[in-house]
Amino acid sequence: MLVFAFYLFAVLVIASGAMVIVSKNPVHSVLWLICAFFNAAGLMVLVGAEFLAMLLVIVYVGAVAVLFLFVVMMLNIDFAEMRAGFMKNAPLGLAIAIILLAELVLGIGAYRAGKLELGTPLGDAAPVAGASNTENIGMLLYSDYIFLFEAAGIILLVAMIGAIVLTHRERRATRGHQNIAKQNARRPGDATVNVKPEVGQGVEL
Amino acid sequence: MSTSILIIVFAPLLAAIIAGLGNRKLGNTVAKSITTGGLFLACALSWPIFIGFLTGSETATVVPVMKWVESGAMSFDWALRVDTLTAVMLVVITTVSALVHLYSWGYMEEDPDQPRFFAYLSLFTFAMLMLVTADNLVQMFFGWEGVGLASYLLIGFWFKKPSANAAAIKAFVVNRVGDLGFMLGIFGTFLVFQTTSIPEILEMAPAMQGASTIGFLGMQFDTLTILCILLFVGAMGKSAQLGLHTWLPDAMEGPTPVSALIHAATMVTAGVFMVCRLSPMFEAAPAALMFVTFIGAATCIFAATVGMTQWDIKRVIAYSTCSQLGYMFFAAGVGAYGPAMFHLFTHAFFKALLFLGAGAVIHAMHHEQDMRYYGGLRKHIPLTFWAMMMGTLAITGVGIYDLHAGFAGFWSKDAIIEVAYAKGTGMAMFAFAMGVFAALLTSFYSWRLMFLTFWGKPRWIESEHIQHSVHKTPEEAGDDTTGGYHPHESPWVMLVPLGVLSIGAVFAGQVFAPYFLDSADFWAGSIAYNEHLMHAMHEVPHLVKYAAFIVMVLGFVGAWYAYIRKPSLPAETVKQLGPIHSFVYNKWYFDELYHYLFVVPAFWLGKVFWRKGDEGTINRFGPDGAAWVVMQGSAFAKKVQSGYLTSYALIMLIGLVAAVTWVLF
Amino acid sequence: MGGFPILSLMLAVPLVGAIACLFLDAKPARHVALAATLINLGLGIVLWMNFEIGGDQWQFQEYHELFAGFAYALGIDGIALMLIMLSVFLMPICIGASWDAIQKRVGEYMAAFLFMEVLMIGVFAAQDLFLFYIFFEAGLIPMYLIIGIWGGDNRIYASYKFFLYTLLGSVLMLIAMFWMVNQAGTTYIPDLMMTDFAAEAQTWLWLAFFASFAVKMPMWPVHTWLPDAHVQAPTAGSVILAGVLLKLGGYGFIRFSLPMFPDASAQFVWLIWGFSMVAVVVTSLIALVQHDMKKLIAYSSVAHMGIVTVGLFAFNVQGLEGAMMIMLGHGLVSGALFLCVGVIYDRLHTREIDRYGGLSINMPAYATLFLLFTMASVGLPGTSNFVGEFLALAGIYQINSWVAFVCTTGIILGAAYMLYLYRRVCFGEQKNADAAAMPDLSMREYLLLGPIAAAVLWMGVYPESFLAPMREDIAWLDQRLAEAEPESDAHLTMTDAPAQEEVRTMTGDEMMEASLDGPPPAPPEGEAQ
Amino acid sequence: MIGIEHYVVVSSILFVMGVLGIFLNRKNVIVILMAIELILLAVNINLVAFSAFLGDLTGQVFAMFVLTVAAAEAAIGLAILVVYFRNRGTIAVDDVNRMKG
Amino acid sequence: MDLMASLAIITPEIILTVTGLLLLLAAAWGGDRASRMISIAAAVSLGSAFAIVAPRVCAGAAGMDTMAFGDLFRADAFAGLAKLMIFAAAGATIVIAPRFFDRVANMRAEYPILVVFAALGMSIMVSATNLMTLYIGLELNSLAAYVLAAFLRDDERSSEAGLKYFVLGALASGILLFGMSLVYGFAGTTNFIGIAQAVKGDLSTGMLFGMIFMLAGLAFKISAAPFHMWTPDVYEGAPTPTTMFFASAPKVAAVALLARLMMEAFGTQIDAWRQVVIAAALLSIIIGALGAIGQSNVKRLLAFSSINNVGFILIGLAAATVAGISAMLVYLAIYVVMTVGSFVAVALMRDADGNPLEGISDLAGLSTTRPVLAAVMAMLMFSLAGIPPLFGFWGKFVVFQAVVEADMLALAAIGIAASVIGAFYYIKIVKVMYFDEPAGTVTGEGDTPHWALLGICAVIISPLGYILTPWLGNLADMAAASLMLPA
Repeated sequence: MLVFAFYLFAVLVIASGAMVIVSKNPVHSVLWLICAFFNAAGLMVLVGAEFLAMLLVIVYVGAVAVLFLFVVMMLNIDFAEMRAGFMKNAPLGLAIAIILLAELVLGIGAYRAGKLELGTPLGDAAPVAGASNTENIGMLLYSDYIFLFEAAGIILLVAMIGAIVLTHRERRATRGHQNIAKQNARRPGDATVNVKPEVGQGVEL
Repeated sequence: MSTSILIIVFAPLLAAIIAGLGNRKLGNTVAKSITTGGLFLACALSWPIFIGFLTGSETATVVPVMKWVESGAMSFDWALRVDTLTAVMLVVITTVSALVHLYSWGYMEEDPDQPRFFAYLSLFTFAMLMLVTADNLVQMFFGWEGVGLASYLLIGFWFKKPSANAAAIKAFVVNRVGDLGFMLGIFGTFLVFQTTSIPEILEMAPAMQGASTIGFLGMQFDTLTILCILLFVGAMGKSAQLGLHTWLPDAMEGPTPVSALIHAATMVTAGVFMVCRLSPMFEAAPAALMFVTFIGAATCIFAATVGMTQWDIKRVIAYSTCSQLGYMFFAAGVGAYGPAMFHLFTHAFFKALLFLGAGAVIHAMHHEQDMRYYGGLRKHIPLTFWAMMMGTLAITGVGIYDLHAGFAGFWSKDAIIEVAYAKGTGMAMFAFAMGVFAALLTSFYSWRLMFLTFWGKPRWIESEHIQHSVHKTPEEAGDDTTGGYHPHESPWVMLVPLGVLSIGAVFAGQVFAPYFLDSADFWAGSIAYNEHLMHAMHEVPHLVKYAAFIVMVLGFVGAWYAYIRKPSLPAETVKQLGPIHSFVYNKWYFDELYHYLFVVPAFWLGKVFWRKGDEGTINRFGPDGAAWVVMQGSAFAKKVQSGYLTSYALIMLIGLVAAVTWVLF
Repeated sequence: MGGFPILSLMLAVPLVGAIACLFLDAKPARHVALAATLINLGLGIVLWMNFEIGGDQWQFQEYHELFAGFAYALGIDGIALMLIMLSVFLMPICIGASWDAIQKRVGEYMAAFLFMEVLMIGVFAAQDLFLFYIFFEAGLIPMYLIIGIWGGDNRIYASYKFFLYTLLGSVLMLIAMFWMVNQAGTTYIPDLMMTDFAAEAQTWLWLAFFASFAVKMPMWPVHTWLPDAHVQAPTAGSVILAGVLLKLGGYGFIRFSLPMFPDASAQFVWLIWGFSMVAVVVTSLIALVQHDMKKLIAYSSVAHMGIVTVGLFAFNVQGLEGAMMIMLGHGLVSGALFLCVGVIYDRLHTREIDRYGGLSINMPAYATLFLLFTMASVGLPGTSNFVGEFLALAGIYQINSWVAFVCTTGIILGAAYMLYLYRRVCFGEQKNADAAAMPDLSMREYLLLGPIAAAVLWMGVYPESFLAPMREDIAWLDQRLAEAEPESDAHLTMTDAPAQEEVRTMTGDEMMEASLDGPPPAPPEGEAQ
Repeated sequence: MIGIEHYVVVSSILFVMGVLGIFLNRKNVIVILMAIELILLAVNINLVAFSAFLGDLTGQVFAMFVLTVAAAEAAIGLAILVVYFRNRGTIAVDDVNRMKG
Repeated sequence: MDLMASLAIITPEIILTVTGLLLLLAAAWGGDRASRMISIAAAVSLGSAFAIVAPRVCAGAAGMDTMAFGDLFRADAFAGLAKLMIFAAAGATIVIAPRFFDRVANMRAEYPILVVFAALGMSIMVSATNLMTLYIGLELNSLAAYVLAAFLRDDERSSEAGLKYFVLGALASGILLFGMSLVYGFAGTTNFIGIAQAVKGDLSTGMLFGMIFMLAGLAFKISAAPFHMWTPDVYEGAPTPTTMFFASAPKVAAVALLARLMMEAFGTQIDAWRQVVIAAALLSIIIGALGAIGQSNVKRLLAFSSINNVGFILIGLAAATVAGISAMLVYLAIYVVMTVGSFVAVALMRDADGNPLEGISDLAGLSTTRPVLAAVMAMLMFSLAGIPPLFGFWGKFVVFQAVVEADMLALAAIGIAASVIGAFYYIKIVKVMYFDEPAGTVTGEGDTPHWALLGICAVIISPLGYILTPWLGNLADMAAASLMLPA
């Protein structure tokens, strides 16, 4: 079952990933990206990292992917004009990428199941038995890695500043000239007139 | 003596410096007076020294002047050495030089650059004196080059004439070829003897005879032989011996007094002097002596043949000089240094006389030098004629052996011919044969010169030089082949030197023969005096003794027949001999040979090395090539920097994959 | 001199002058520059006067430890003294030569020259390896600017070539220096000169130094920057380039390559000889066909430097002293020749030989001096170059007659191209009306050429003044090289049992030679006189 | 049994695909940004898998930081893209080459 | 672990953070009008951070006392020296920024704040002893840098620069991260010292991959070839103060980080990475030199120059000795001064209206129109080319000395020979300024801060700079010694 689930998620994440980069329509790409994230989250659940899996879904799907979608829409690109196809030296690129992949897979030795020798952790960050994954991460994050946690906050701040600095524009001329005072000062009597029209004669304005 | 020798040597230098630096500011008369005065002073001081050696009251002396160079074992100083050999040269140099200075007052009268001319003459004299007083080989080389410089300057004195400039450079460069040998000889001598001091070398040399070999240019030679040959190459250059003679005839571009002084009496004999100076060393190198003999004899005959065909009066005398130098060398080659020096001595007088006489003729003929336009000058310039006659009699060696009477050349030349015969080796006999034959030719060309110049009908009208001054074309003149021109006898300043030299030409042999030829005491060890050979010289058969006389008469008769009796003969002969004549007339094509062998290839090679070598290869593949490669690289780098994100990413990936691959394997 | 830091003073005077010049107008700048160089000349004379011949090897030493193995170490021996004298002698002449010729950016020009002087003196006086390198390399900047700013039409190409060529040469040397310092544990040149490096290491160290010095020298085939640089440089730039900068290569050989790597020097002797022989013959031939006066003289410099290198690598006293004398003599003579070119260039603004002719008529004094320098360049005895060439060639002859023979042909070719030049410039008809109207030397030009002429003759007639200070140092060097000396090709042998007189004429090496090839010679004792 | 090798292979493939997405693309810069997200996803899979198989939570903490930064990066990236679009009116990859050489 | 002790150690970072946040508030309130005050405050905060770090560097801080937050952060002398350079360069950026933005757009208050945060990120980077810290620091710096590059949002070139920088930077950090994930997996820890323990003995292939990927990712940051491709475009497009910042501070940070990573974490596997570093170094030198030759834009040329210089820095790293690291730091310090000087000089290139100029041809004949500027520029160029007696020579000197001491003669010879190609374009600038006819376009005046900065740089790179060498050498030695090298 676990094996099946792994292969399912693995194949789906890879397929979705492939679709992200080959889709002609960026909107489709975003959607495939979301699909890839979901499946990756599934893979994480399989190894017992529920917190990360959920985080992935929430942050990526809920925020990042939507942001992408938003921008794609906002930029209002004429998709018909988008040039399809690959760059000129695609074969070279493809070959290089395949070599890299082969080297990664063969070189690391990942093709030999069970032969990979991982390092030995110091043990100070080992999950506490009995506590949930989320709990464990929380313990670690707010004690040992508090410094990094705070620094990550600064990163988000900087990203915020950056996004605002770059895209925010002061409106020099606001569209509607709303005058609150004028609105407030307006009385029903100024705007409405009660008339009693005679039957059959209509109204004279 | 030490004071007088210092004055003798340095008075000309001082005069040269004053006249040269003062130049036009000093004025002609002052410059001329200083230089001429200096020379007469030197001359006056030289004769007592010479006479002192004649009488035996003087002995060899070395006067140190100043330190020059000391470098490790190599050390040589400025010093003046006076011995018999030097004393002989001193009188020759100072006397001829003083007379030439005097003569030049008249000859150069109209030249605007007289101070310069006199300064050069004095400078030359100084250098020549340094040469003959040298106590070491390097100082000799100093003088050697110094006279070369002066010769260069004087040949090119009329520097506006392209031919003079060319001749000057030729003289210098050809001499430098000889100097190459001389320098290598000095280096080799130093290598072997660890000294450049002449007396020390001469002291050590005899013991080395045949006992040592040395490597040179990858081959092994007998030490003294190779050293002597190298040194002799220097002598060949300076003394215009066959192979390196080509500069001497061209040197006649210089003013005639220069030719008399430098290219007849003094500088060109420096080679002979050097061989004599180093005679103990040469004596220890028999193979080298054979070489000297051969070159001397070959030059002797070669120059004489060419001399027979030339039309330029100075060139005839120049080839004659060349030929006479050949005599001196083969004399030295057979071991007869006394006769060689004696011929040098007498030759200085009569050849200077001939040159100065020729100068007087040229002066009279408005700088026409071609004998074909002379003729009949005997009556117009009688004093010059008589002086020339004395010179001719001297050079042709007129004299009767049994009467013990004759002109200067008779004594010295006959001695050389005899001594060659007396030596008796194969090479000496060759030299003897050549010497006799050359004597015939000498007589012929000398009389040819006399007849063409002083006898016959005047042929002046055809000379461009003279036409120019009479403004008459040959047609207008008709029978008056003089062109209406009246040659004038030269002024007394020119005639006095002629007179003095005539005296020398007549009597020098007669007076000094006993000393030069037969007196070992006179030489006092300054040359290798071979008593045995000198004795044998007097014992040669009578026929040998008269051989020179006989051929002289034959030559005279031949010249008389061809140029007086039947003037059409030469042209016919020339026609018959066609190729041979043009071969000889064109100086055996030496100039052409050298031109195409050295000059043309040198310029061609220079161009090739420059355009094809430096620019075409070194620059092209070196700096410019590197620059090109860098520029190509730069262009490539620009191209790679395409601005496309995707290609940047691709290159990063390629870098990553390359790094991984490299580390993996 | 006690402990007076005269060398530092000699560095400081032009440095101060240079900085002052940067801020001055043309006229005061000229005067300041002249004053600074003259003061330095005076200091140089004081230096020479106080140099104790036969005293310590290193004199006027100053030593201040700086940092990181760097020391401000100055000190000179006789060799350095002579080259410093050459520099300080030529500098006022350079300033004088630029007096009227340079009209733009005079202050900077003078400053550049004064900087050059600082650096040149520094190179010769430095006793710390890296201090030497800094001075050696820094000379690039002012010279680059001198050629590039005040040079001729094609100055940019020439300045680039000069800069990059020489830079490439010297950076390799730097690597070698690091290794040496690492190995020997000192940067002090006198100590390094006595360090025996391993034979294999010497090989590449020597090559690295060679790369630098060969370019500076310049040796064939890395000489092609020189003609361009000379042609384009202003007159004074050429003077200093030919006069002193080329000597840095020779100085490098004599100070570094030879004493520090004697074995490698012997090993590469054929490389040097080969290049030198080619240089002498080929560049002389090239000089023969030049149309540009400066180019001709530049090529002649290459040929002369070829003789310097064979002299240096002759491994004997004569060769070394000869090489030094040529360097000094050539410094004066080629400098003077460039000045001579400058004199007429200032008047006619062309260096084409064909545009001149017959200058002896209207410029007799010029022609006379030009002749003197021509003859000195040709190596006429009695002039400076003769002494050097004679000794150098005599030196090389003792080692190899082929090399001596080929290099001696240089005296023929040298005569040919120099006289050919002289003939075309000073002799012949006056072809060009402008050239014919040129006035003779001015007083300023007399003052420039006169002292050089005097020095050339002095050096030729009484070279002892110059040889004496160097004698001990060269003897020391000769001693140092003795073991590495390559075998002579003279093979002087005695075929018969030699008499004692002959044996004593042989040098030590020949003795060995003789003892190997022939019967044993009698002992030489008691025979030397 | 599913081992760490499987995860590494999956993440490697995803990584290479992400890289490919960057340079095999001339359509649209946004897709490039998405490809970068794929790379980060691959990294996260790696980190989490290693963390699980090592029995060490550091990897998961690391993955969390990566996630955070990825979000920030996406924000900045899209902001720059918007700015660029405003200036040029296009986000085609091939048009991004005003500066080159 | 004592939190207070840790906080004390990171005081400089705290100062920067707090100022950054406060200034952000100030910016929100004051808007762009407050930018001048904010600039000054940012510079002051960088100055005070500098002042706090300086004594630690001088004292040669090393060892366990410098550790903060367990194994995450270390404020040793090595980090300190790098921080000094970073803060100085960031300060210089803030000093010259207002004048630049005055001409092309409004000076915006966020600019100095972003610079401060970028400096904070770099400060964290150089102190990182853990992969996570490394990553966080790097990204903090990078994200700020992307924004700084695209800061001229109405300028096509600036936004293109930002875009390129961002995309390639993200790719690089992806590669880096992937490497880190592998390293983590095969070491079992993200701590440098732990990694060093794990890689003792044989290096597993996975670890090797991780190492190379990390190397590649960091090579991007220091723009070492072949990961340099972004550099010219970004340097050209980014606003000049930003370019100056990019050319100086992040290089220092990334180089320091790389050195620490390679020496502390992979110090036992020198042979495995040295080849790659050497290749990158030589490639950088050559590509930097070749690329620079054909340029007509000064900023682009300086970009290639920075690539070229990185090559020399990496040569110091390739020596992989304490002396090599020390030499590298010395080179970096001198390089920062030269770079800042060069860009200040570029910033001073303005036409009569005060608009910035960037073309090399605009420099023609500068020596006659603006002699002082030309002279300083010429000095900078000769110094960059490494010609003595200018101070730039010293940098090359120590680096090559170290390499030769490490017995890597071939590398030294090739490297130094390639430096000659580099000299070609430096002297080209001198040529344009001194030999060409004046173009007369550069006429505008600079302001006092520019001239002051330029003056300081000029004095340092002049031969007077050698006075600093004992001091600088000593600091660098102590800094290099403070690295915890695996036994």
